[in-house]
Amino acid sequence: MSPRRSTSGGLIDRTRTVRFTFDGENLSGHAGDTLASALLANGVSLMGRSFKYHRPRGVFSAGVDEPNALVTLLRGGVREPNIPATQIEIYDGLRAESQNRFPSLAWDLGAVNQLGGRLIGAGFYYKTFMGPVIGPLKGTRFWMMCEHFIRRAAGLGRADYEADPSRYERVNAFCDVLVVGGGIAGLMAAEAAAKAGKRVILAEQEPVTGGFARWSGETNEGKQAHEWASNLTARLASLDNVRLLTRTAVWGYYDGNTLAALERVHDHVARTPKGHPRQRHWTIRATDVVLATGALERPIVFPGNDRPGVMLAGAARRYAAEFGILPGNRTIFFTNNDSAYEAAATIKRAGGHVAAIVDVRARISSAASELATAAGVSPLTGHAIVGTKCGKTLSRVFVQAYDAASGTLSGDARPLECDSLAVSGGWQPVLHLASQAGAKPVWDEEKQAFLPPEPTQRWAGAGAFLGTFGTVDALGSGRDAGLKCAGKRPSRGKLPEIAPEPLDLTPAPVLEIRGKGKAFVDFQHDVIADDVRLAHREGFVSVEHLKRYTTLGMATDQGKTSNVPGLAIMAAARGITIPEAGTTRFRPPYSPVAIGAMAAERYGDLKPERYTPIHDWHVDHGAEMTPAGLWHRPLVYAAAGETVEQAYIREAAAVRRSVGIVDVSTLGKIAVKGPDAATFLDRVYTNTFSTLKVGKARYGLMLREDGIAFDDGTTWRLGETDFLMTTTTANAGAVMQHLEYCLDILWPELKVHLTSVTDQWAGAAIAGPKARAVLERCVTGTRVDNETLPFMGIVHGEIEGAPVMICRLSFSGELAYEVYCAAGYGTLIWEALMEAGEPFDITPYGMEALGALRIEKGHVTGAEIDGRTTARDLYLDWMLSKKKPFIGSGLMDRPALIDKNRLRLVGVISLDGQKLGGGAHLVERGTPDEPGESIGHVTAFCYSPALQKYIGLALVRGGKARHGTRAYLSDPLRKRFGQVEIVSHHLFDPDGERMHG
Amino acid sequence: MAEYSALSLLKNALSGNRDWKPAWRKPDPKPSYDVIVIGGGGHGLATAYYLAAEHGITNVAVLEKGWLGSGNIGRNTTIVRSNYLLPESLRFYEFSMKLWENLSHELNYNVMFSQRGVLNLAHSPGQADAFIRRGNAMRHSGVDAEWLTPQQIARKVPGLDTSKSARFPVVGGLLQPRAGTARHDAIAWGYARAADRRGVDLIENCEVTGFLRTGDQITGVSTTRGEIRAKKVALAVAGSTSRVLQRAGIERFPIESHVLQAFVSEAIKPFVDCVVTFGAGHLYMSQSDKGGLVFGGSLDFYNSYAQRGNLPTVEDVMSEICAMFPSVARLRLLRSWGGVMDMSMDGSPIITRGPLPGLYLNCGWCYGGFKATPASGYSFAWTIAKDEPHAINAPFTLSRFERGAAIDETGHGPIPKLH
Amino acid sequence: MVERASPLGSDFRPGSYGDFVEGTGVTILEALKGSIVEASAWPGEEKTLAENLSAICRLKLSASPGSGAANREGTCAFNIGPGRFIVSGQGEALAGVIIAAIDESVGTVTDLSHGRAVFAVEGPKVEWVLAKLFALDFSLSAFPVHTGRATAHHDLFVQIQRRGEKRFELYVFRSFARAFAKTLRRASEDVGYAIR
Amino acid sequence: MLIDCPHCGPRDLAEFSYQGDATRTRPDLASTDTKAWLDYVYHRPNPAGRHREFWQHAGGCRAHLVVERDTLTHEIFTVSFARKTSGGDAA
Repeated sequence: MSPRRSTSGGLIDRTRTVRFTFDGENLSGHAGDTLASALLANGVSLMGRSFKYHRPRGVFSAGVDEPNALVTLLRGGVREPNIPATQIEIYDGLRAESQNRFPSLAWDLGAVNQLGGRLIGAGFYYKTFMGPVIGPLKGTRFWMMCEHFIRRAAGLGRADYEADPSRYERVNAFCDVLVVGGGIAGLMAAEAAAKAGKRVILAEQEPVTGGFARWSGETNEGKQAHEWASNLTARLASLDNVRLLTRTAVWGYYDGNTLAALERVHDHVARTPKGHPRQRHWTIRATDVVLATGALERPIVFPGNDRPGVMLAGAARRYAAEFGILPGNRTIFFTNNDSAYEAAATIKRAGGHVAAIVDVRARISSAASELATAAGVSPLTGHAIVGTKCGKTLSRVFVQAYDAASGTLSGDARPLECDSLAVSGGWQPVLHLASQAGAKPVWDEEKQAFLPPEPTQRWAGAGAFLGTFGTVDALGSGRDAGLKCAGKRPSRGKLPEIAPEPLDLTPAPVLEIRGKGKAFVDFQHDVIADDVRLAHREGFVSVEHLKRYTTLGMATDQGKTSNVPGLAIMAAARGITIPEAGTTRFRPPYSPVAIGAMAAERYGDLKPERYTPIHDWHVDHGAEMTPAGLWHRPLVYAAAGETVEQAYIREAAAVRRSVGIVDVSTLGKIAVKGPDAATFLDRVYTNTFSTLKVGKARYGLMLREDGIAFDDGTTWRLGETDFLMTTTTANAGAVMQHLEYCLDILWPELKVHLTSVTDQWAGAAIAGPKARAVLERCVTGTRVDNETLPFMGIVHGEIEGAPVMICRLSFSGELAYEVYCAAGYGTLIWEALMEAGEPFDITPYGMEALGALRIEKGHVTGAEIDGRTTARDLYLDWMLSKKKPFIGSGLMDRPALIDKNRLRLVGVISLDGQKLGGGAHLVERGTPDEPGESIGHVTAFCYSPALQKYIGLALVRGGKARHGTRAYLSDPLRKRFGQVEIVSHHLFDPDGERMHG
Repeated sequence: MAEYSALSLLKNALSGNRDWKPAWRKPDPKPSYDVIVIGGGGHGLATAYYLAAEHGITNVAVLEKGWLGSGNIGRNTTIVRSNYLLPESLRFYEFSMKLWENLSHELNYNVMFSQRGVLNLAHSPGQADAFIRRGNAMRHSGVDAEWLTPQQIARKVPGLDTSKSARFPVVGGLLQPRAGTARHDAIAWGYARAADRRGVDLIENCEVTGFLRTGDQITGVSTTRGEIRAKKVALAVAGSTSRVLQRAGIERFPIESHVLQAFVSEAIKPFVDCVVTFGAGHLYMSQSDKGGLVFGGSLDFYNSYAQRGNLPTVEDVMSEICAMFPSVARLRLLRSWGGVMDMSMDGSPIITRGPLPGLYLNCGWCYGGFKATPASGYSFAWTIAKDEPHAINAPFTLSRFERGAAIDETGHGPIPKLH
Repeated sequence: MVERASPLGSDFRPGSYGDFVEGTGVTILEALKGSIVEASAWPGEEKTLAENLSAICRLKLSASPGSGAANREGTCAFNIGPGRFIVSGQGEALAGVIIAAIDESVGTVTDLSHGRAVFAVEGPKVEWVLAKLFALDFSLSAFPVHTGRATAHHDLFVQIQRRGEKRFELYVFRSFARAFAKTLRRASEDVGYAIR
Repeated sequence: MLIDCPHCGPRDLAEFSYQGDATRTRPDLASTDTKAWLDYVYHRPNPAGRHREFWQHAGGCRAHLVVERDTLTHEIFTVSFARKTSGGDAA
């Protein structure tokens, strides 16, 4: 049916046809196909365009290392760019688009960049685009103009602005042994560990386990290798102590043997079932890890090595054996090692035609010769490919005699006809996770590969990861690694028999053939061998400089194919060995991971919402809610048609006139109990609490160790050894942590217990001249008159049968009480207070009115206690006890902290009847356009219903010394400039008569 | 040596790019110099450049343990800005900004400074007030700043969640239009090349193992490449400050080293045109010219010299960027890396003479060192050359803690991890 | 007695939700506790406190880390920190009884009866669902019946007691109850869940 | 990173809150020696290698711990309660 599909063979399900589109064209494949294999089957060889030169590219690999065939998936109405076609399982209705091309993949305007060639080699942009020194394009303007176009030419796929509709989730897993890689070695390791009773997780990035066994064509114990692997997998799956995860790439190896993995749960089906995640983020804490991550094939760098039709030999073999696809009608192999011979034999067996095997080595093993014979060719040894020719697809290659020892070419280049070329530059173990875990790979000259280092965390290697490339080794090392993790010795038990005998895959040390034309090292980023040499010429010789200067290895494939060849070329240029040239450190992730997957359950749910017990009442009564940390608090209860400003002025005025009620449940509340509680409070507060009488409350101030103000609040003495501390809403957590630190670390001898009771209590503050009258109407079990409940007194009673604790304290400056009850009665009590307040037109008020009332009184909050102000700056020095030391007393008197010219608290009054503005500055002189030097800033402002003016609090240089003077409010950001008077921060009722009345 | 220009590119292209010369020499160390700068990162290289260019001091060596630019200059999120609150910081960073604006010309090296704007999103009225305070402080110091409404922000940054239903709705944003990004490595390479051309010796793979002293006076260093004497020894090794000072016998110092991770997504076509920061958490993000979204968040919050972080921070950062840009959830993280930060006790740097005679110190850059590079080098060179601070670095002393004159932008106090 | 309000809003309604084609993976309910207290021992008094609590509540509680116990009346207790226990029970009077019974010389007791909301989660998939939210090993061998753990889900502190092979009780701060219900329900959707 | 809390057993890093250097000594409560206060509040050894530090198991048992950890490799050597006298009868 399709031009490239062989008539039989492969592990795809030929009975099931799957329809999909690529660039709008309707195509089909079979169940078990990847997008890459299905496209190949349909004769599509052009799958992408490269990053810089926009060169046409075909698929190069068959797996995670794919540099070229990146596509954008269109799914559920959103775009997902840059997905390797080799990693996409096709499903009915799949839609994919090629990218980085305009107007079409076959005909791309960006390909004009190829003409730039040598002009735009590595690092060219550092040397130009600086623009003129003078004139309208001076400075950075010329560059920014160029950048506009460069940015549009760069980038790969296009992303949407539409929200990703997917769901992601996290799973925390624990196991004794995590096996990474479900090839033969991984399966054997998992089995050995599982049999020893260990809890095992096995993670395989492909949809099916087996790895190399899926396309090796070997037999294990007389069975086809892939069958053997799936039988073993089935046995493992049946065990209770084994969890098998396919489509799961372990991408990060973090400290403490914590590994991160991505499971592509529903990417392979058309629709994610409702309630299920698209992808799952696994955090796996394993006692031991088996790294059985296999090896990746390296290319050989030679001119024209990037043409569509050129692919890795192992990939050609896999397409043939696993997907029943032939790389072309005439395939040439080019190699420095024996593995390409197996690939050639596989192609032949699958019905393909092997036109030639070009081998840089002068001599080859007898096993390789036999395979060549099986492939129907006699190998062209001592030769190299020095060029390719390509129309729409590859049409011929050029070969020349080559001496591997000296790296020299001789004789004439002659053409060989072909439509596909399969290349093998040897194999490199996948060491990324070991490197992430903190160890540095070691170069092995004999094997011409980096090998795993000594472990720095608890892992053991197995299979090709170790640099031993054969099924026998994989079986043995896999089993031993599993046993080792189970705390057992290596086994001498018989291993399954393998046929045929594995080859020795040691390559000749040839990774580049130098000739005319662009020879690609990093395909995706278009880094050519000459770029590496240019970097060398310009002194960018360290491997990190090379990477950064040329962008080698920085593409989406992260250098999986380009890393070693790039190093080899640099080492050759410098005349040193590869290990002397260095290796880069691998960093997470091993393969790209959806950002949403790592956000997991927090995608769409960043932070939990925190509600007071009275929340629903607020919402039901028209409150506009505002975030305060994680809390939601009423901003205002605006009546119909009211603005926020009108609403808060009405609310605040009601408090001054009659009575208002505000929800203060969010205040931090900490139970401080124990025989040393009073001593403890004396140390953490600047003022004294040991003298406080039971049944009374006191306002307290805390400093940091450096003498800067930290937090304030009232603390109530409920019993001799029982205090209830309140903190600001914002600092509740920080204060708790600070107190726990003090008790655990500074003063472990103190017998004090702390418990957060913020959520235990609902709180309502009743404020205004009629506040007492309201309480009198609803409180039973206690009197609330001035004698029973004086300022800062506490009483216990009941409202509607529910126990309440009432403290007479005031933030608003009015006669005011805080009524606390158990949270479950919060709404009940609130409603009872509302009812009791009805005759007085009791008014619920929100944060804005609360703010206005405190500004009128000059009470400070987080806007003034901003981490830079001292108690003196806020004129709270009366709270600094001279009789006892406290946290912060040691350093609070440093010279710069007592300087007269510090920013200190004042009040300001608008003289032009206009609003002030939080964050506006104050200047002594200036104009709206020339604002002059700032002498301070407004921390908070409001319209004061009591004073009938716009007023504010400010931190101003010199503070009190400026009382009675005038200044200008300067707010260039909001284009406001106007005169203000600086006054005391006690703007209203400075003597507190209302509060004590 | 050839000037870099479009013409030189063309000329060299015609000759097969075979005539390019090394960007800097690779000299062996001389026995002595007028000034040794320890640390071949951005700040050290800039210091050497300004010593030569501004003060005519060219008998200078920069000693680098690894390769030039191997520290934080090449491990940051490339943001350049001067949107600070406190007058001391504003003066310093705005001076730096002005140097940035002419840096490519000055160095004959395109550092790709792109003044695309930095936008700080505010998510509550209180935060808006704090940002406006800062913006107004900038305007009063002659620095550009604008306040944007949510509607203006939505137009400027498509894809950003500016909806009212967001967990922390955007209430406004502080924009510094002249701020932006630059190519991080280019700063190191540009300064290196320019310093080298003025005669400075840049010596790589040369680790300082100890200090030579006569009494208290520092007279040189011993290194893995031998002893080198100098009249003045200057330290610019942010990330390793405590380690190097320990070799000079200073055991305790107001610095902690912390690891900060940074992240880049796969390259996509232009997606966001300015730098955006998230105020309901800690996240900053921009798009590189190559197309990757470059972003970072908070420290890992523990002392570390490993250029490697852990997973909880990764997850926090990802959850915040998705909250900001819900479409980014679908994009893929390509790479993460870690840098070691010199976290100081008030979040501000130290650029000063001392703490020993003959020694000069430049450290404590926290997250903010990249944008500071030009001014840091400029003022440090000044301090070294004249033995007194330049006006812009005068407040950034070591003794400020003793006096209580911390320069604390965030107000977090002497808890380094919080700055 | 006055009736107390549940912190859970009207969204938390009985019914079956999520993908329950293959049965109900978990059942979620608000476990109504008349009393919840946190009891803390002074250093050296941990055993005495555990013994006292055992006597008062008719439990077999030890002071070892994470230990827990429950009785037939539904009174249960578990250790959440050095010398610290959560004790809960059906009756609203229990808190007062414990507070009165623990001598100051042994430790302190703080009433949290209204300060915590308790979710009971049970069913065949309970370990799977909870593993999505907490970095804890929920396997029976690592987390035996009756034992307790203090842990966190990002910003939420959660204290968990295993009440049966497939049943856990989760104590969260009351103000976060709705947020946690949302998170828990979301995590349960793929296995199907019921609210009772 | 996992920290083996002496009370709770090994728990994920995310449950812990770093509280800094554990080698500093706070001057006596009533000390007026400013130099000693400055040293306590501002100065750190900040070693590259073995580091003694405080962590609070904030998302767990709330106890403060002393952890010895290598700042170059993040390897943890020892974990113990900061407050020696607590830990229940199994500690």
